[in-house]
Amino acid sequence: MALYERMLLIRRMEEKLSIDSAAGVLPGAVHLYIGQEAVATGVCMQLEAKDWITSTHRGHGHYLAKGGDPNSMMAEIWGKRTGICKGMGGSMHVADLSKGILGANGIVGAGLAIANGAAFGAQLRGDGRVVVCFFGDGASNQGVFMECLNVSTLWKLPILFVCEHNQFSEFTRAEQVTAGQIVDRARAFGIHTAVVDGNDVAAVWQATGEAIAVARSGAGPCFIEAQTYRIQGHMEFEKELLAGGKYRELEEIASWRARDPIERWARSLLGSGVASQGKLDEVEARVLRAVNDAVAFSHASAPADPELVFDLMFAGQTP
Amino acid sequence: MALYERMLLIRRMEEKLSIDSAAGVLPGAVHLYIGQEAVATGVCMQLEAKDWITSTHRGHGHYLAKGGDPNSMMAEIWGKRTGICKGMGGSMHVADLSKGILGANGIVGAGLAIANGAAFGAQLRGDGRVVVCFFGDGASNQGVFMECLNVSTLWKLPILFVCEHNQFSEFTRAEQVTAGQIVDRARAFGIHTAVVDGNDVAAVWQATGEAIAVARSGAGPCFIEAQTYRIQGHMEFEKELLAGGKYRELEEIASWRARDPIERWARSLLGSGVASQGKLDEVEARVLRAVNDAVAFSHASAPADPELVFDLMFAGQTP
Amino acid sequence: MRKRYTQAINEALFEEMERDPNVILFGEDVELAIFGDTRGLYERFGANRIRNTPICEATLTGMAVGATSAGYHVVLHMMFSNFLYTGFDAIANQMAKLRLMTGGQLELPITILAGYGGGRSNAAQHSDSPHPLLMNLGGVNVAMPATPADAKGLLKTAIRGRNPTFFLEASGRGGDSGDVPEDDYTVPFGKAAVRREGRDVTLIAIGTMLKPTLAAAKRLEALGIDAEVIDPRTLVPLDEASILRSVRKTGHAIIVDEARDRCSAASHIAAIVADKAFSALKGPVKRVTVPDVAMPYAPNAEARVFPNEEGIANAALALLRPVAA
Amino acid sequence: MRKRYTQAINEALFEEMERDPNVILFGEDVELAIFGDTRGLYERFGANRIRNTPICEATLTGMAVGATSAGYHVVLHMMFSNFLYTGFDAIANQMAKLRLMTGGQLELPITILAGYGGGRSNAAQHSDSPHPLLMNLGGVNVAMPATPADAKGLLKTAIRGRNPTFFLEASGRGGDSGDVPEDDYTVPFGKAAVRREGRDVTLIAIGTMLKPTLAAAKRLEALGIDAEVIDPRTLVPLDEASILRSVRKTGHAIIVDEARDRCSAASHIAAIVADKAFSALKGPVKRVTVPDVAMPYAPNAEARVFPNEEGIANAALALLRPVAA
Ligand SMILES: Cc1ncc(C[n+]2csc(CCOP(=O)(O)OP(=O)(O)O)c2C)c(N)n1
Ligand SMILES: Cc1ncc(C[n+]2csc(CCOP(=O)(O)OP(=O)(O)O)c2C)c(N)n1
Ligand SMILES: [Mg+2]
Ligand SMILES: [Mg+2]
Repeated sequence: MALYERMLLIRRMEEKLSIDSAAGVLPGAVHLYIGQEAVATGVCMQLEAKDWITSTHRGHGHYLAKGGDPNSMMAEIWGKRTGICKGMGGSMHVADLSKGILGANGIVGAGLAIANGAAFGAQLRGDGRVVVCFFGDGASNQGVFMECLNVSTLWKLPILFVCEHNQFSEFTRAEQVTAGQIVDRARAFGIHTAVVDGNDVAAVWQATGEAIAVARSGAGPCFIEAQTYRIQGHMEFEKELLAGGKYRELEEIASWRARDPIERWARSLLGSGVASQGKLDEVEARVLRAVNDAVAFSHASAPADPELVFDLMFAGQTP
Repeated sequence: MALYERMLLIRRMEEKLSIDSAAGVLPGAVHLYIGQEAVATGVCMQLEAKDWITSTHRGHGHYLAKGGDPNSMMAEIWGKRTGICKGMGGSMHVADLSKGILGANGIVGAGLAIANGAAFGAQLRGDGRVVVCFFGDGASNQGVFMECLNVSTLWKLPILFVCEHNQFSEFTRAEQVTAGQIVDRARAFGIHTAVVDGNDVAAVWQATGEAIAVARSGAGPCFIEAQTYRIQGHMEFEKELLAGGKYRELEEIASWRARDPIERWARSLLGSGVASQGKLDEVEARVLRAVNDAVAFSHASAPADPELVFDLMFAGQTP
Repeated sequence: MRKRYTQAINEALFEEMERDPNVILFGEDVELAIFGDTRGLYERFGANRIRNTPICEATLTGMAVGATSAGYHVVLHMMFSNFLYTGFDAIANQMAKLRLMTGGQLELPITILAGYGGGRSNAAQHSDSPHPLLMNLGGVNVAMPATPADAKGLLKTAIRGRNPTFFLEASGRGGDSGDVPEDDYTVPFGKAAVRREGRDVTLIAIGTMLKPTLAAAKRLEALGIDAEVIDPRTLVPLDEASILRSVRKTGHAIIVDEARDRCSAASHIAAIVADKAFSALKGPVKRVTVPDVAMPYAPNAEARVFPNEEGIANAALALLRPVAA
Repeated sequence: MRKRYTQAINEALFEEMERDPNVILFGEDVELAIFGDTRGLYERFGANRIRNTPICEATLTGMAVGATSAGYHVVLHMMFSNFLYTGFDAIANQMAKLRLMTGGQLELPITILAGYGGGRSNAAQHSDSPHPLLMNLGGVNVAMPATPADAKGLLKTAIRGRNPTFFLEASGRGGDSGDVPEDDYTVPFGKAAVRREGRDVTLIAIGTMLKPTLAAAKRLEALGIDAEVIDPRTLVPLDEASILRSVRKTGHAIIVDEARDRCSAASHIAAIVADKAFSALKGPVKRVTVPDVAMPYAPNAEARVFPNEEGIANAALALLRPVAA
């Protein structure tokens, strides 16, 4: 049930963002995670509060899955001073260090090296932390991926690389830009690897449990490739931007919608008798309340404080 | 015999450079190839004049093996205007485009992407050219290595990656910085790979022949890992620089000296009756003449023309 | 005819690729161009000459260098300027240096397209104006067209040229339109445009800054200040002569630059003016730039640090009417 | 006591790592330091705190960012400045921006060491002076000590500080010696040193340029010109006040910088002077810099483009004795 609620929260928050983005009322661009919720949720529900994650430009799901506050996220995307980054980062940069969310990142692949460094820090500290690095199939083509596999293998870092293979880098299909199987690149380093159905939250959860155990034991890095699909476009707005340019068939999207991770998990919960429809409806209601609260919170918040720009650049120093 | 003469030329040229470097009469630092001659020679003797190579900071061997002129190389290292780069590049940057030597490079790993681009250009031109990219075990830890494996596999580029595993990145042993087998990183892309004894010129020659056939046929990139050893230090001067810091045992060096690729090939030539000692002595004499000529040529040449700096930065434009 | 900025770029690419079969273009998502500038090229020129690449900027910039060996003019699309940093080695250590280092053997006919600048809440990692860094490299040209006509003409010059050139597109302002000549024209490098003649002060506006600067000039006119507006168009090579000529006439210079202030193009032009037009100066040389911070996301915070019409006009007023200001 | 420049750096590292167990250092070949600056640290502090890394600069700079999350002050040794470019994303897009972007959540106590500059026939790929690029990033400090005493004191300040700092070492001049105090001292950021007092002209010398500038000042003295020599010591933060104070006194400024001229630190300081000390200026603001070329290998060609004592003295002569010069 916790998995379900977390996935649903991500979904409903983003559906709201999708509407607001289409209405043109959000300041910047948003990249939605709709369809991939099982990955962030299945992974993060295996983590302890002390563990760290790094995220991508598509980071709302990771943030919420790791326990980030919906209000502060929504306010951040609205550019408000109550935002988790005080309105300075925006959608692509949500971070909450107090929750171990080291940050989303606008640079594809940047999170890999940051996670690797965090894992090195965690290892030196010896506090049993594990670091999870989320990245996309597109990011797997950045050289830092191999560099980090190399360093983390050599140093036996407590890190789990989670590659979310959602079939696309922007508007380009994975086949066109990603040779072979991504998991083979990790296998070349002889580390623990797994390939899972990323739309099956239980499978993700299970595989993550095994991997985290390895990473936490000091045996070194692990790698999971989660096969999933980006239901929304690369970014909201893309239809206007691409001027009608089409890069995927509606049937394909429909076929993946049929494998929706949230409905699938709902069916499984209902089928196994773990939850009743009534319970699921309760969750739905709670989630919608949370979304509405987040929106209300954002609307009620004051815009970012522009003068903070000068205070926040440096610690104790003006730019 | 051609293999022998080429290897010997590289060796004798560099022995001279070693002496001059120790004497402090060369302008910059030199990184010698002594001990690795079989790799460059075995590979380049399989290439056609039209083929291209990219090289490293340790590039004298590649340059001479691909047919670069000894005089112009020596003059370059002496900083003379008759140098192959007019004295503007120096030891780490010898290049002769007319011979297909796209250039040595002071940046570890930079040659990989340049070679990849050259291979793309060659493929588009459709002129049957193959590009060989020489790089070190240390360079294999740069992310561009994986990036280039990916792109060249996807695009079936006519490129042969030759990793010269000489056991060290500067003063650090490969085990400390290179996880697993480098060849496995290439295998992850499903391309043609081979591991050879890099001190056995015949084996290198043989493996290269097979790989080049694959690359030239349009089947895509190939990879060879040549196991060898850097007999000299990382760079001449290193003893002074390291202030006595020791990173390898004399016995180890001695054990590799015993596997010297040139002596080994000489023995093989003598053993198989292909050459007599007299013939080898003739080669030796010819090579020594070439070295002496190169030195004489350099000494007789005028220093670089400083004003050229302003002419050479751009084509038809002043800086 | 009036055309949008990206449309002008698109036309230049079409025409130059039509003209010269040795022009090839690659980059991430260039088939379905997100900026619109490469739209339709794939359909016209096919997969050999237009190619979507994986995300691997370090390799892409290096490949651009390598592919020139085969005699191609490489047009590399880097999308946002901030992604130049990921591929910065082949820019700073290779492209900018190899011609000299090979004694002139290597020609590097490369054009790199990248969007720059803020103003659209893209946040710091998608809003940099990288021209000062590129200018300092020494070996690359930098073009920053402010109008559709210049975009087309400068891009053609870049592609017909034999040297590495960064062609920086105003990414937040792709929609701006302007007249574009119908004939096959080029705009030379190193020739500034006088966008407005004036006697009282020289406003030097770089790229995106032309629009607010012209607006400021209009505002100043109403206040009886006659500003001359100079658009350098290319920063490398830089048309020092035109800038100096204007400053010698007006005695005052203000440089407007969307880069962060420290070591900006504005700094450099100010330094040139203070060196070579010193005796003509009637007052300090001023810069209107972005303060030395990362671009914030929230629109009001971004507006706070972004140079605008009012700020430019105020700078001129403070210079020319010190008492009133 | 007199010490060599690298020795002073080495001492600072020893003392700071001794003082604070949260200081860690990594980089390529830091165990057997090629520059000598990290010598002995591995033996003293062991493999956890001193670590040789693979060659992968893009990851190293990113790891520096990440490791700070665990509360460490990371000292990252990047060897030659030219290798910063290979790791430039995490410098320009992460280190310089993430504090603001996370609303101040992320602290980035990072010190990056790198050797810079030419003069030793290392050729263009090992001779860059990258401070102008770093200065333009906005979010990183830049220290360029000219003397062993400052090297030690500034490095201590960097390591005790909470912000990313580039500590640029004069790589071609490691052997220069100077007096280094015995006590545990620090040198503050943003405080220039007046290396020589004078009335006639202000020479602002950056890093390696101090030595030839002082020599030039001596030469000028013999000719009756009394030069003041200012060493900014850190470029971010920059001690504008000291520079302006001096220029207001002398009325003349010449900035000497080993960077390429365009958008150099010299440009920037010239721009500041032309803005804020304009009314005190008696003549143009001059720059003595490296022309906008890649550093050539051959010693005579390198000497041709390298700022030297004579060039500096001549610049001052031309400024102060226009008729004689
Ligand atoms: C270094 C860099 N290059 C390019 C981009 C532009 N870009 C943003 S998202 C994206 C595709 C990323 O694909 P993937 O890693 O699979 O993540 P997904 O969007 O599918 O979640 C690209 C190319 C970027 N942000 N950073
Ligand atoms: C990008 C970059 N990082 C670091 C260096 C410094 N460096 C020069 S050679 C070298 C080691 C290279 O090792 P390898 O690739 O195995 O080549 P080898 O020297 O053994 O021939 C290093 C680290 C460099 N030149 N470029
Ligand atoms: Mg993807
Ligand atoms: Mg090696």
